[in-house]
Amino acid sequence: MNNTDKKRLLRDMLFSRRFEEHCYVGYVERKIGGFLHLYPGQEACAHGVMAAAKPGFDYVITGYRDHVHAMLSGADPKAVMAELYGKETGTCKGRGGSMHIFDVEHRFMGGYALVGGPFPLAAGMAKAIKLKGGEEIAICFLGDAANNQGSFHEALNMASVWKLPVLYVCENNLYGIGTRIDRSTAVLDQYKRVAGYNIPSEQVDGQDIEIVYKAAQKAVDHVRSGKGPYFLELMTYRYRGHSMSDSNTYRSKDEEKEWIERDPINILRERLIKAKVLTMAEFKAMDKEILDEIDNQIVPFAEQSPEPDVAELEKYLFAENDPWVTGGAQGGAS
Amino acid sequence: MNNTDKKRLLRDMLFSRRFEEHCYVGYVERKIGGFLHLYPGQEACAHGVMAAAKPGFDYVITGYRDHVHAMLSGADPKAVMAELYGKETGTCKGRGGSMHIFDVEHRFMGGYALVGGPFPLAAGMAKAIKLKGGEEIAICFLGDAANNQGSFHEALNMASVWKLPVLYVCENNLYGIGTRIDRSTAVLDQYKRVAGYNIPSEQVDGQDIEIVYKAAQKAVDHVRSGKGPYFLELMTYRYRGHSMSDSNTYRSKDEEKEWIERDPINILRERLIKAKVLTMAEFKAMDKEILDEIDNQIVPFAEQSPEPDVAELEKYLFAENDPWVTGGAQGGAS
Amino acid sequence: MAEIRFWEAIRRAHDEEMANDPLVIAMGEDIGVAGGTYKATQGLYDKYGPERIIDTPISENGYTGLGIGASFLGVRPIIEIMSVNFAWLALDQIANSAVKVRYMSGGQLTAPVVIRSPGGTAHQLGAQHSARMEKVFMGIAGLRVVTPSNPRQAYGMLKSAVRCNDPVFIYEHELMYNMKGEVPDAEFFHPLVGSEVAREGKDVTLFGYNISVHWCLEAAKLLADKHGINCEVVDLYCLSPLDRAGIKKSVSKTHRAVIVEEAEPAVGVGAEVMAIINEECFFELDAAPKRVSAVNIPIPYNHALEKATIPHAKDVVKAVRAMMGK
Amino acid sequence: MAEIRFWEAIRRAHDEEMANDPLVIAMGEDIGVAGGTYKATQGLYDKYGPERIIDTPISENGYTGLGIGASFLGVRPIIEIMSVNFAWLALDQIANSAVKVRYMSGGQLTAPVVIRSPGGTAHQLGAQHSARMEKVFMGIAGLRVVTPSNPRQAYGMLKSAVRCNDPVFIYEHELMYNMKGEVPDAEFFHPLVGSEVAREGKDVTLFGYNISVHWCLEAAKLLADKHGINCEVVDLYCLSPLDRAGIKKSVSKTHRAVIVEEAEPAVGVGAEVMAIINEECFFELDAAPKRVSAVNIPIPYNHALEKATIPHAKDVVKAVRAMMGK
Ligand SMILES: Cc1ncc(C[n+]2csc(CCOP(=O)(O)OP(=O)(O)O)c2C)c(N)n1
Ligand SMILES: Cc1ncc(C[n+]2csc(CCOP(=O)(O)OP(=O)(O)O)c2C)c(N)n1
Ligand SMILES: [Mg+2]
Ligand SMILES: [Mg+2]
Repeated sequence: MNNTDKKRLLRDMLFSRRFEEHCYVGYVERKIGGFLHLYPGQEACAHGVMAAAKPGFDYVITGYRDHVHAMLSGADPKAVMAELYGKETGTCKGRGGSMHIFDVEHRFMGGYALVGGPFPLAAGMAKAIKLKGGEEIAICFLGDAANNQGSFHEALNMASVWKLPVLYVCENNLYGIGTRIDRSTAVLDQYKRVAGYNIPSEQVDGQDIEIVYKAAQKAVDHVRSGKGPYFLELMTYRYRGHSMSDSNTYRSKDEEKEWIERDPINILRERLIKAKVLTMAEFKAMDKEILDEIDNQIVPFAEQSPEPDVAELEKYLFAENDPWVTGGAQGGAS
Repeated sequence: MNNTDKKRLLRDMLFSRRFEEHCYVGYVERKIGGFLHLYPGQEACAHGVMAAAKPGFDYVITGYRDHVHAMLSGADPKAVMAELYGKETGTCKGRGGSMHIFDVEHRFMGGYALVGGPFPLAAGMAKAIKLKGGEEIAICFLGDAANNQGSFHEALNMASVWKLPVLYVCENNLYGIGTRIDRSTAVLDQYKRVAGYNIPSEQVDGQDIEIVYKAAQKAVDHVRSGKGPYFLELMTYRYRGHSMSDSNTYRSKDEEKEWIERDPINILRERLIKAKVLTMAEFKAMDKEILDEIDNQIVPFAEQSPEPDVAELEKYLFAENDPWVTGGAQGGAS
Repeated sequence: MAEIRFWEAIRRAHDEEMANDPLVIAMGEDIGVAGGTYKATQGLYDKYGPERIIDTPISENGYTGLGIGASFLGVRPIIEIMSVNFAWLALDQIANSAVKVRYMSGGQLTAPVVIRSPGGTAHQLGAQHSARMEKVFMGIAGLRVVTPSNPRQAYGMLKSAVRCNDPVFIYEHELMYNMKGEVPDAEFFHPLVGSEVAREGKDVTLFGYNISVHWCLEAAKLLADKHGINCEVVDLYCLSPLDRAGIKKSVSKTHRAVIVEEAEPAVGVGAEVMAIINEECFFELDAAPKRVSAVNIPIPYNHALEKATIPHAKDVVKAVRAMMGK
Repeated sequence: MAEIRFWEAIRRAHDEEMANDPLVIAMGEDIGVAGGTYKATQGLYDKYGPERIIDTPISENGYTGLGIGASFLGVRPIIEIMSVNFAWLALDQIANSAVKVRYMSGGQLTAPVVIRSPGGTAHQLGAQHSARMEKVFMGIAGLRVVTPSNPRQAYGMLKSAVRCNDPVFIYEHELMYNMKGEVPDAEFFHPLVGSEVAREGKDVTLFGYNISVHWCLEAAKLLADKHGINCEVVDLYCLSPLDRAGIKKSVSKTHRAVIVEEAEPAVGVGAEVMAIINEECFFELDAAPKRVSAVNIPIPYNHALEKATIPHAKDVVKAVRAMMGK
């Protein structure tokens, strides 16, 4: 990574931070509904991994905390925001909502709300890649607590037996909602759990994007070169409650403070300032530009976009005019 | 174990072998229906472990290959055979069948036909033991292929987090029906997989009952002393097809021969003969006695027992006359 | 008699039953330290400790199975599945273990577990968090399925369910936890079978359960006030086994039936109640029974679409007016 | 036109579709080296190799989810669940992923998977191996559910299901794999919607599906021969969406309906067909519709008990005679 790359990464992380902060506001203003899970604190994880991958080429899948992952794959922030506002211009035409952003054109294969659901789906995408003979890989981002789901075990075993090109990224933020990892999980280091599947793995600091990037490069290379799955654990922290409905009373202020001191944006910014690649003034200008874009383009787009048409309520249940439903071209002769 | 013990174990294993061989005959004669999974070849596993446990005191649970485990817990062979014949005198009054032997009085908590189902049930029994403050342990016998089920992962993690008194015994016979372990499982040594749950484990030869017994003693001690779960892997082999409907074409004759050479009954018999604790004539007498019992007591009991009464078809769906269904003693006042 | 909220009623039942019997435990995700997503166990972790108020890992089939196994030895677990959508993962242990052990053991073993879970369409929770799964549970032979429509039922049914020797599934509604209602101060146990006439009437019977009872009551009021139609509302608080006698009695009186369900119509409560009416009192009917159900799609996120998917009192009014020709 | 067995018909459909499209794959426990429990993929492992005929670990939810994920990228997996009883474990991925992605992605993503599985009561397989789960699948919005009653349907439906862009569940019967029937030599595709009149009649309609079609036909013959009652038999080979028009048409002709199902009655096919009749042609009815269903218990092992639990042609005869007063 050269300095231009680093500056871009910094700007991108800041964008994600500000985007999510606006979501918070939109939710409080009741323009966004449902469950809303925000990403501040964890930016270096998705940004670092996606910098090492090929966004829009590689297939990405994740859970409900998905806005940033979608945008990093190539989803238009305006369409993501419009989705949160439930609009017809949203990524999913207002049908999905925060937990279900999809942008299949950019190979962002969705946010899923059942914890653990994406583990086998990702392995399946990797199976398809292998069958078709492509260079793509599948990347699955999930949390630490998701690893206690049976689907983790089943999917990782299959991925390993069949040597599927899938990278599992565990964003270990130490909590599953209000339950701290040591209260739910026998082995705290998640990268050690995959020994049971014969999958190579590594654990690194998830707050320092350069470290994440380097580890992710190794991981992506491994998977893309046909050596099978890889498991990358990133140690991180979410600043807000699990979702907007979480009172966040189960963590100590000290713990929160300790992590905020290792803020991924600050770490990179300070490093770039120290290296004289960036000035504080430049950073502030960057921030202003981002806020401008959000306030004057992204949010107005979402606000002003039309609502879906209730007449189209049943439109996406089944494929339209699928000839095979009625027995194919010849109409079910027999 | 003194020599008397060893002779008893030999006799017991031989009894199980002969019992299962009769089941084969009963099935071919269409007196036994359903799916029938036989145990020959694996006797040292259940016999060795149960010799180290407290049958009738410890809670035992397993899969569909359950006749021998039930009898080792204390179930009357006549009642087991009657169950296979579908009779009212069967362990489950003819309602269960081969895959579902239960003898709750002797704390044999059932055979279950969904692969992996007993993993969490066993942990739950251990939770109950812990809550009630008993000295019992829960023992769960399952196969190697069952370990790929998500329930394995979920149950072992919980058992470890909550330090539950449960012993998992994996009877690794190298196959799940017709699929050899290396075609379904990323890590062949099952005892290594439990590292992901921080559970102590060991793998030993499952054909030599003295080895099994020693390993099981260590395992049982660990669990009974309150140190939490333990995982014991026993390397073994089933001689017949998976069930009576299995053609058994997926294994080589060489492989079968190799294992039959290490027959658990022969190993112990030869050792006892060599040590002059037993003569071949004594062994033959033992066998005759067993066959006599099966042919002249057990099978006739099953054959001559009455069928269940069709009028009692719905009897065991719900608890009878449960006052709480109608709102308790006071009849749902409010 | 105090007015308390739905969640407080459930919490009180937990508390009383746990105080009464040391083998009553509660388990589920975030029910302990965090107090429960809908506060059903608030404060009980401090009172009863981690051995009895158990925060589980995210392992729905696993912890449900664990609770069932514990119940084999006489423990009485109250298992919370945080949202019924996650119960899809736990169905194996419910349908294959809990409800079958009594029968297949010839009556030797029983699984006296209670499984509670909220479902329904709430505030734009989207396709994967808006399941209405009552029909799935009703189809499982050996499972008792009840669903409270008010705090009194919620309290009394949970208490009976804990003591009952059969597995019981209690279907709650995400939107109802803050609803207030009177609950007697004295301990009581609500039946796990039967139905309740929530409003007397003579022209047509509206069958509801859980949240749809409230839509029925609202519709009944409108129909009485504006259209001179006098509806009886029957609260089917027990979904399995359904109260055949209660259904027959009301339809034999009103000769007309509308069943109101939050779920999609296929193989649901509406269909089953219609089948029971056909079997029990077909010739009492003066009109074809109707069901008012959700549109047959996954629940959309957008608020207007979500609203259009689920029935409301006005849809009940429309159905009744069409039936009565008014 | 050759007479072949049910399993051979399924095998032929697999073979043709796999030959036609390299992205068609099959997966399931023991379907490869061992050739499939019911031989549906016999010989195909050697022909198409391990990348396309995939022996899976015992991980039902996992491999079903894996198949669904593969289908996102255009692969067309035919997933065999060895016995429908094990499908309880896979419902999460079916109900939460496969059927919802199209809707919640606003039409961007689709999961064209086929899931096949045998269910029903066979030869004393006991409580955990005798599930009849059609009702569970029918309740899942977005899932097409079909169920062949003969080799011709089994062949043609699997072929259409593979090519159809929606997820399709095919419910087969453990007892029917050896049944023989005519299948055209030329390739054909059977509709995944509709119903079929398996026997014309005028006095009463017997609705069956899968194995119960055969009970209906047997009963119809007995009723015609011995009691002078002329039954129409309608084969509901598509369980979701049910053929409302076909149901209406037949009942409007015969004015009487008996629905025959192997499952317990609650929230099942019988209830749903009755509801449709009530909604579509209530005033055409000359008698209360009836359902002939299983006893509401887990299936007992003992042969006589098992037999007493499941309906037979004689039960259909009894129901029809009672209805006709003959
Ligand atoms: C199957 C299932 N069970 C439970 C939940 C409720 N739930 C949503 S997120 C969550 C915690 C997940 O924690 P983790 O995997 O660590 O991800 P994080 O939210 O920390 O990013 C839980 C329990 C769910 N959505 N799905
Ligand atoms: C959930 C489930 N999936 C699949 C099956 C079918 N099945 C029965 S036994 C078996 C193999 C199990 O192998 P293993 O656990 O090694 O035990 P073994 O039979 O070798 O003793 C399979 C796939 C089942 N009964 N339950
Ligand atoms: Mg987390
Ligand atoms: Mg095995």
